[in-house]
Amino acid sequence: MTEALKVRLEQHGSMAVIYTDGYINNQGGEEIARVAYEAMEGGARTLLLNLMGTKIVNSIGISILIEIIEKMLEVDGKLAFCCLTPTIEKTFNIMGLTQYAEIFPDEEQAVGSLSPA
Amino acid sequence: MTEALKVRLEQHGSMAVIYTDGYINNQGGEEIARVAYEAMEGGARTLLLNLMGTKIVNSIGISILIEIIEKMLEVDGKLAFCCLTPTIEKTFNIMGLTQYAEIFPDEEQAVGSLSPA
Amino acid sequence: MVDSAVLREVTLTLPMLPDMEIAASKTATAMAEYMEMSPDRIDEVRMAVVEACINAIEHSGAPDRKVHITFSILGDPAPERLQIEITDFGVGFRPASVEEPNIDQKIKALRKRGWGLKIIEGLMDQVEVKTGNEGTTVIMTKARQAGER
Amino acid sequence: MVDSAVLREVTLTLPMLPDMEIAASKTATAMAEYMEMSPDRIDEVRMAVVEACINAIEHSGAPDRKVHITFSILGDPAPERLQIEITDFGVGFRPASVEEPNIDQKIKALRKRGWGLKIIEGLMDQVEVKTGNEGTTVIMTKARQAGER
Ligand SMILES: Nc1ncnc2c1ncn2[C@@H]1O[C@H](COP(=O)(O)OP(=O)(O)O)[C@@H](O)[C@H]1O
Ligand SMILES: Nc1ncnc2c1ncn2[C@@H]1O[C@H](COP(=O)(O)OP(=O)(O)O)[C@@H](O)[C@H]1O
Repeated sequence: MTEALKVRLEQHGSMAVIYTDGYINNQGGEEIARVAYEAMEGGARTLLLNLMGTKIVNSIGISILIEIIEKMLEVDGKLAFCCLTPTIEKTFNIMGLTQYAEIFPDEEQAVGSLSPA
Repeated sequence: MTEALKVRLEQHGSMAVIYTDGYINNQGGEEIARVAYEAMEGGARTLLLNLMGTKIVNSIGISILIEIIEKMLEVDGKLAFCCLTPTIEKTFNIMGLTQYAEIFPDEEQAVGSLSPA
Repeated sequence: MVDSAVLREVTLTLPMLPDMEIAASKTATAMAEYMEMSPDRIDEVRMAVVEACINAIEHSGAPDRKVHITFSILGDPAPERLQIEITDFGVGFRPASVEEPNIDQKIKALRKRGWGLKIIEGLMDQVEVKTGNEGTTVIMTKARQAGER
Repeated sequence: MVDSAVLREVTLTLPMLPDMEIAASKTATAMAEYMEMSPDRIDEVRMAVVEACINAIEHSGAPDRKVHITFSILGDPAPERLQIEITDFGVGFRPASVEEPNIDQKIKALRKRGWGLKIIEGLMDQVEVKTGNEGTTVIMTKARQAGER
């Protein structure tokens, strides 16, 4: 129970944005991974995770996000985040995750910086 | 502790609107009463309590509101409420308070109905 | 009401100090959200919990100065009802001697208080009060959805 | 850190079941809001509490299947720090044998987990782990405001 994480995907060619809504725990992470791998199979090589609707994550959920980052790097793609709460951003910094996934304050800046020139 | 209720008064002649922000408990009720009696001394005879910023009340706080209603009735004035959460409105109904104090969905409707014609 | 299994039980112990009822109301919210109760019903539970805690804090005179609360999610197999037991080890009271409050009388009376139990009963689906000289327990339940019991 | 009085103590007992860490995080929020901690700091406490509960649920194997939490507001005379003790009566572990996680290694490793304790330490002001074969207690504190301790 506890409302399951909702995930929405928007794909534009090689760029995909995943919007989350809810708690990124074990199941939440798995759900994001499922959608992310779908996007990759559809050709996405740049994945933006917009966590605007997520106020809480746990380390199990984050581990699954690291898995997605690994898979993206394997295909020379990349994953980035935007719209993080200060605590989630701080947590990603504590983990050093920011070396492998850029963080943007909002979607506009993320898309501007990530789009192929 | 717990952030104290904030109360703001807007008085226009015999009509006064009191805005609350926070928990209406014992101290919160006392604070509303203080401001309400100030308004009455300043000539207010119609008092609108806009509870938009209040998500929780307790029965001690409500008892103090009943005291204000009594004082208003004594001077042939009246007290009304607007912008209640469904639970606060239900509670006022359970108590029968609505016989002595009208409830309006929003401030516009309250002012429209309460203003001297 | 059918008998049903206790799916989850959480206990909370609060000191009898001002505003501690808010901690109880937040824990109640967490339990109710877990079982996906609707927001309006959760809000009603919150208010009832606040009232029951305030009664224990104000009236019980319990020597341990603590309110003991058990939140139980009942249902079989899925969550159906939230049951909340609020216990104090205080002096107890005689529910039969508690006068039913009446607004027409209260509006003129010196003592305007006396609404807590009536509000709890109005907001919850079921309320039971067990009280004696070893203390008081208020057991209240609310179904996950209107119409269920 | 100066010694200071326990102003308020609240205890919470949770079953070791999925998502119950959220109940702990809500109770933590209530305590932190009571002492008027800033919203960002409250959020950090919430996340640390979630991690410590998950560890107890996942790793302790405690036979009572419960997580026991004590929230204490410390300060003298005004609230200064929130202390949270998360206890399980499980198997314990050897903190010295827990490898410090490293992102460069984790990004390629099969096991990507192992971040909980590091996150707790990064988000709280002080963290102490007491563990042995009678179980584990994580004691963590966070000051009401940055710069206080
Ligand atoms: N936990 C309790 N312990 C002792 N007495 C109680 C308790 N709860 C309620 N009472 C008694 O019942 C009366 C009615 O309670 P209530 O309806 O909540 O109104 P109020 O608290 O405003 O008096 C109280 O005044 C008190 O005498
Ligand atoms: N309460 C606990 N009881 C037993 N072992 C624990 C407990 N907390 C942590 N541990 C041990 O410490 C390790 C590291 O924990 P942590 O940093 O939270 O990462 P993770 O939980 O992802 O493994 C765990 O894998 C476990 O072996």
